Amino acid sequence: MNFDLTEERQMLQDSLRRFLKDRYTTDTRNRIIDSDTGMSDEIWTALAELGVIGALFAEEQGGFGGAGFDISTVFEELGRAGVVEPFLDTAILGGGLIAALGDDAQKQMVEEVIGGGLHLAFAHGEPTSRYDLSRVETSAKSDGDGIVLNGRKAVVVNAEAAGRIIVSARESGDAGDEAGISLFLVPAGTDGMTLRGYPLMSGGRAAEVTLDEVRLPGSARLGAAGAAFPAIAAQVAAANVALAAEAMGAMETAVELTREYLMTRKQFGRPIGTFQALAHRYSDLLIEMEQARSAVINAAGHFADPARERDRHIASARNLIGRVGRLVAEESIQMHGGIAMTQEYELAHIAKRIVMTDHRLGDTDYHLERFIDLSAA
Amino acid sequence: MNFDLTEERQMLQDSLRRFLKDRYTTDTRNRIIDSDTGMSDEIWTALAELGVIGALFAEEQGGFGGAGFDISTVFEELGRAGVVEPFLDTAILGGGLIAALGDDAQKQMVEEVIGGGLHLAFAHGEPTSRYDLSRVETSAKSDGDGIVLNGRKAVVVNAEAAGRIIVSARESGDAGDEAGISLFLVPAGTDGMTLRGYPLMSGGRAAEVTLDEVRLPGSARLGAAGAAFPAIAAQVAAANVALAAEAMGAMETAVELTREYLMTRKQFGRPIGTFQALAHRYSDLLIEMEQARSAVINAAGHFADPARERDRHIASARNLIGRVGRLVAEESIQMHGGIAMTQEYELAHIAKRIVMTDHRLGDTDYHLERFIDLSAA
Amino acid sequence: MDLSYSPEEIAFRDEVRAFLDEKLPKDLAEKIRRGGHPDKAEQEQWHAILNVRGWLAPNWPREFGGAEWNAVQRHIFEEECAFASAPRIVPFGLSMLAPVLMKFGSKEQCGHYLPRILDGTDWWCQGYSEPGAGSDLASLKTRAVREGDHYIVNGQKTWTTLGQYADWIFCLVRTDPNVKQQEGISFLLIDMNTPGVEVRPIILLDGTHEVNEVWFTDVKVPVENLVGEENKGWTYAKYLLTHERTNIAGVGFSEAGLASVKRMARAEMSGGKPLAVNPHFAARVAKVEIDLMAMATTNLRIISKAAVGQAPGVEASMLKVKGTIIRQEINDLARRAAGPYAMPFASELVEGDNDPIGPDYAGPVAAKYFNNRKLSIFGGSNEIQRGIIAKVKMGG
Amino acid sequence: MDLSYSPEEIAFRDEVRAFLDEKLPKDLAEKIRRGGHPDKAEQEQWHAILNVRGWLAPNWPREFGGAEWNAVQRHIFEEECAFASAPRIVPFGLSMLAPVLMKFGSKEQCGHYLPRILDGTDWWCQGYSEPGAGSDLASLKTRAVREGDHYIVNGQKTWTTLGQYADWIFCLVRTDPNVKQQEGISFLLIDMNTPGVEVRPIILLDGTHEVNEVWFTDVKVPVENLVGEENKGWTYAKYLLTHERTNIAGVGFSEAGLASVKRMARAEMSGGKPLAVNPHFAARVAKVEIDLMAMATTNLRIISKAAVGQAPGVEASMLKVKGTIIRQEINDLARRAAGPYAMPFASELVEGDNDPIGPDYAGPVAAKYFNNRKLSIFGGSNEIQRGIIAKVKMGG
Repeated sequence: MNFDLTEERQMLQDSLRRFLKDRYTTDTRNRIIDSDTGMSDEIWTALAELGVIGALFAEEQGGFGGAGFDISTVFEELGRAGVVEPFLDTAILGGGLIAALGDDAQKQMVEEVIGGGLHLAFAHGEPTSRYDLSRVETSAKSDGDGIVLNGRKAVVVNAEAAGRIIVSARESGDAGDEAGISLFLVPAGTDGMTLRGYPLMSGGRAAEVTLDEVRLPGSARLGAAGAAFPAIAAQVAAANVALAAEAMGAMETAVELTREYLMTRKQFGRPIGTFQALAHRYSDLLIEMEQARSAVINAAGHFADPARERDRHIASARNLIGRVGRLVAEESIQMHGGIAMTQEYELAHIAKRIVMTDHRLGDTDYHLERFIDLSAA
Repeated sequence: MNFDLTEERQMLQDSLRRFLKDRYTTDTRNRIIDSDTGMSDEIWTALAELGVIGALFAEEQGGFGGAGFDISTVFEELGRAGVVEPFLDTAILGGGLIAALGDDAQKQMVEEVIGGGLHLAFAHGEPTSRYDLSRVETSAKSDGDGIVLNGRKAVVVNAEAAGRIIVSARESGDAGDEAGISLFLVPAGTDGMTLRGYPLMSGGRAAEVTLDEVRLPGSARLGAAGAAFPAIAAQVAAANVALAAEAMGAMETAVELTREYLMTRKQFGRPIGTFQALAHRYSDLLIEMEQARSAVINAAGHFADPARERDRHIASARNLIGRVGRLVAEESIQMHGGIAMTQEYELAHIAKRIVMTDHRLGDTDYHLERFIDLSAA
Repeated sequence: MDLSYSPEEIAFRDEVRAFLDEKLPKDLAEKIRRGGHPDKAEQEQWHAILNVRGWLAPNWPREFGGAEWNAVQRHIFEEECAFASAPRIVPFGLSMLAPVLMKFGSKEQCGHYLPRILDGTDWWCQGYSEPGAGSDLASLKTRAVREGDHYIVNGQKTWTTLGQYADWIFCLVRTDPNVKQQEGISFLLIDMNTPGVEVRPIILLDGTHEVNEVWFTDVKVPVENLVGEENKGWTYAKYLLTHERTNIAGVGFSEAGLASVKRMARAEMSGGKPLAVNPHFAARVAKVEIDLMAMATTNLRIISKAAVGQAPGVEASMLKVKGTIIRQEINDLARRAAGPYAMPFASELVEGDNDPIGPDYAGPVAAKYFNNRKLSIFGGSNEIQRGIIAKVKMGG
Repeated sequence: MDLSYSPEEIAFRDEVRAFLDEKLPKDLAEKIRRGGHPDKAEQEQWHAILNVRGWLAPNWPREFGGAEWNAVQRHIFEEECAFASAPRIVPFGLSMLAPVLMKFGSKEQCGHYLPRILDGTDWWCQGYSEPGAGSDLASLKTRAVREGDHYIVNGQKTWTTLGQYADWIFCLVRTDPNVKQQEGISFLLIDMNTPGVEVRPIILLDGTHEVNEVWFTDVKVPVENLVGEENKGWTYAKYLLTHERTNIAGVGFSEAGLASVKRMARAEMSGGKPLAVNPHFAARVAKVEIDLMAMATTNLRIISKAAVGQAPGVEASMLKVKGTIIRQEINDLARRAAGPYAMPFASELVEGDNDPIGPDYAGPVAAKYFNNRKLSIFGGSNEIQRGIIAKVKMGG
């Protein structure tokens, strides 16, 4: 039993924390959010150089990490600073799927991703699929040597910036079947694919993606026909470790901002943190933060387990992080009062990052149901 | 719209509250609980004379009340004093079922009940029926002019004292069917009926009732064969109004004891109620008490509505009372500290009354499910 | 006990319904229903419609042009307006300043300002809060120094709702710094067009501009703009806080919000079935509905006391706390119900005429969830309310 | 990071399991599993079995006959004992008095008392709390006045757990009433057979007799029974409170309790299906299981620090609060799961050999629910713990 980070991860954590503290200030970040692209190429490049993306891939994939604790270490720091750049989408989901399923030619792209030169997006969710990973109605039909895609993809994060969009589509079976789903690499600007982009509540951008008779060569398929689901589930598991860690990092910031506020802000002549009701509620936040930290450790530590055990720990972590996250976000705002309601205050963004995590890859209740299902004997 | 009690009910409430305050002290009540019968005949008779039982029956039944607000008024006061005498079982359930279904001869017993001279019990639940009202496996088979009962009844409150036990048994259909259930009046001491009595956690007594070839005349049946369910549902609805009101009354006592304790008990040199954390939690109890009071008013006020609407409001009230009751019981104990853990302190009994209400005629989750089902379009 | 409305009350409700059905502009109601905010012109249009009917000032006496409704009637009106997705009435002139003027203002002040509030000539905002004061309202620092027949005002107010639209602001200002906090405060009416008044927007975390900072730099205010006596302003402010808290529980908003959550849950599919029948979601909805059913009755209990003249005291604080908890819980349910489509930041889309992204109900839910965190902070935070409740109820 | 036990730790766990399997009396384990309380003889029997193996005093140094386990080993032992339904080790002599004697007692005191604790000659109880003191421990009033080579003790202690079995009591007494509260307190060992010592039972709300009042009337205590220096008792008491809180989180108890809830839920039928698949009940179970999985890891994190010598500080307070919340929630789930059969008051049946009423698991659940409300009250209430956490963590 050992709960210390390895030396390498500790160094990565330290350098990442230092870089973001210096360079990713509230002002900078808010300007990035307001920009047309919703992200900063400069930050992206600098973080890629720091090894943030490489840490998310295993050595055999061209990186130097890829384990659960690599993912959690990186995303905790991204969360702490409220980073809006789409590392989840380009690296964990996009790059991860290519690394898992791609042929040698396709895997070249992973190198580009690690170097910071290529953005990806994973177009999987559909307007009525909600959080159900197997509900794919977008169709892929063979047409001679090629493939024709038709369908709609919902809230595809980072779609506008992506050089390639990885589109899931059904080659056989019914909506809801795990079998029959394939992935296709669709280059940006391909005829028939239209994007309607928009900003997101907690920063960054997404798009509604419409696929209308999109013609692709057979070489656009990632892996074997109809067999993509296990890889999707595995990368979504990785993404859920990342989301849990990211939310936990953001929660650390929320609690720390609250601590500072409680100690400096005075009302009725004394720091408001000395009022017992607030002090006790602050203590509850700290207690729950330890729970959140342990939940992330469990998810990361069981990431290499067999799928069922892996997913049970991940569902557990996302449910706990969802519950504690809501508590931390709401209590932090409440204990701050009005100041936390203003866009320019750091907590406003951090609280949005925490709460809106609940809308990616399953909310608190979804993960509770997953946990119940996966726990059943 | 009018939220005042009628003059008659106000008088009943006042006299009942005064009587119980004077005569039903903690010591008296704890001696009653420790007694062999688990109740006081003297108190029973005195309360009957005060009109407590008559208030639970309509005029055409020989009483002078019977409306939802009569039930809630009486049981709120019984709850406030932590009364353990079985008014619910003898009057609401037992007497109510006879009044609803009995023929003229059987209805004579209602008069006896109102006068305080007859105890009844309702033997309905079975070892595996939990809170399901229609799950009756006890069988009633015709045998010539008579009827033979076989089965087991679980946690039959007041069975030992009852002159008649009203036993539900199935004449047709499967366990779980509403149709096919009949009620039978079984005199105490009938051959084949054995009782294993025991005290209850929150005072009073119950028994496991075994029916082994119990032979009854056909005249022992209450109402038409196999058609008792609607009357059972109606009296259970009345009992649920009573339970909600009783728990609410007990909660009032818990909160009032807590108030007194917070104001008199000193720690670190000042009344503990002046510590802000406790003050705020006490405020939350008061807020939830208003919710509880309103929930009881809603249940009582909709008692005469059509069954579905009646039951929806009742399920709503029992769910809310269950949630708030647990909060009030646990917080009251916690804010008192050790003293509340001792049997001789009033709150100990009151807290048990509140919490154990959750085990009669459906717990908090059962009533939530009922509410969801009854709310579905 | 009788939980139903009287025949007269039912008739009144029907009258309100018919009026809303006929007079509330359909496109405006649709905008509100979809979570949009009325702009200034829309707000003034709705005020004017109500004023024509004599219903703009429900709590004013008839002599000033009010409806003089009792508490039950006001409640019915508010509930029906919420259900019909009418814009809220902007309360600053009508429900906040006006009662203070009627009680403490001069005859001239009443005669001048009240009609202009009713007919929409003057849009008022409130200058109470200051940076650094928070719940400790009486620690305010904005100074008004008498010089001849003027006060010279310097200082800063904050959280001034819709101050960007306002013509006038009523302010608490410090006129005597040498006495106890509460004793040196006066109640002053200030024309926003006076030189030295500056309004700076505060953008809230959901991107909306509804509150402002208002800065005063050597602002000259005629002494006749003082309400009541100098240094008695705290009394007037407290009167306002305790006597004019209408619709504290927000029952109508919660009921409308819950109905909307249920509609969403019937439309959203989860695991091949409507979200409405998912037991975990259904349990969340049922619990808040049960809480709301109880609170609605608590509200009516207090209102029916108020209707016969018993002023709600600490009950108002209880309703504030529970009411905001329930509203915020409903906002949270709406956010959950929308699923991934809660993610788009759609405020400009809701305001404009663009097609919504995803189902039309999803656009505003996240913004509303974040925006309504204010409910438990502004207007006397829930912590302040809990303190009041404990203090009053513990007696001692 | 590595969440699994080392090979050595796994070997140790297997050794503990084998021992429990062989040596823990089956009927005693069954009694504990069914919610019963061991009587004095049973408790002493189990202590003796452990002592033979050298495992009765996990945290004592070997020189005194202890096992000298590190924090991880202690945790493994406690967890396995909980799963095997072993009686708890009575901590008063072994984990509370002994460390104080070793640190502050004289050589003679160690030589005399420690072997008698191990071999069961002396059963110790604790005399800290007093009526009226509650969480304000230092306000104690029991007086000890020096007269020659004796102290004369007068006063009253309360909440003395298992005092009815005890031969000796270690007490905090006031030896100097004229200094600040904490400074006039001494730590005294008192023979319960001394004239003037009276034990009065306190019956708890679930009908159990586990705590007592202990009254002292002119009790003569030899001065050599003073531990350490006069008036330094508060220091020793604090040492005890901060250094000897083992098994604070109660992870093993919670895990065993949750497993029991799940067994009940598979056996209980609700609406024709096992309660275990009822979505509302399943959600309650899942939430507490998720909380427990996280807390178990928090516990191991703190233990693994303690194993390398970092004393847990405020983390112990956090574990106390969360640990009791989780245990009480599990007690509540057990109560719910039992349905109507939670109602019988069955304590005498559990203790004796009578057939249970209803399923055998149902008998003790309500009593346990009520009894374990104490978890968040005794041993430093959760309110006290929250205060400690805030004070330490807010720094400043």
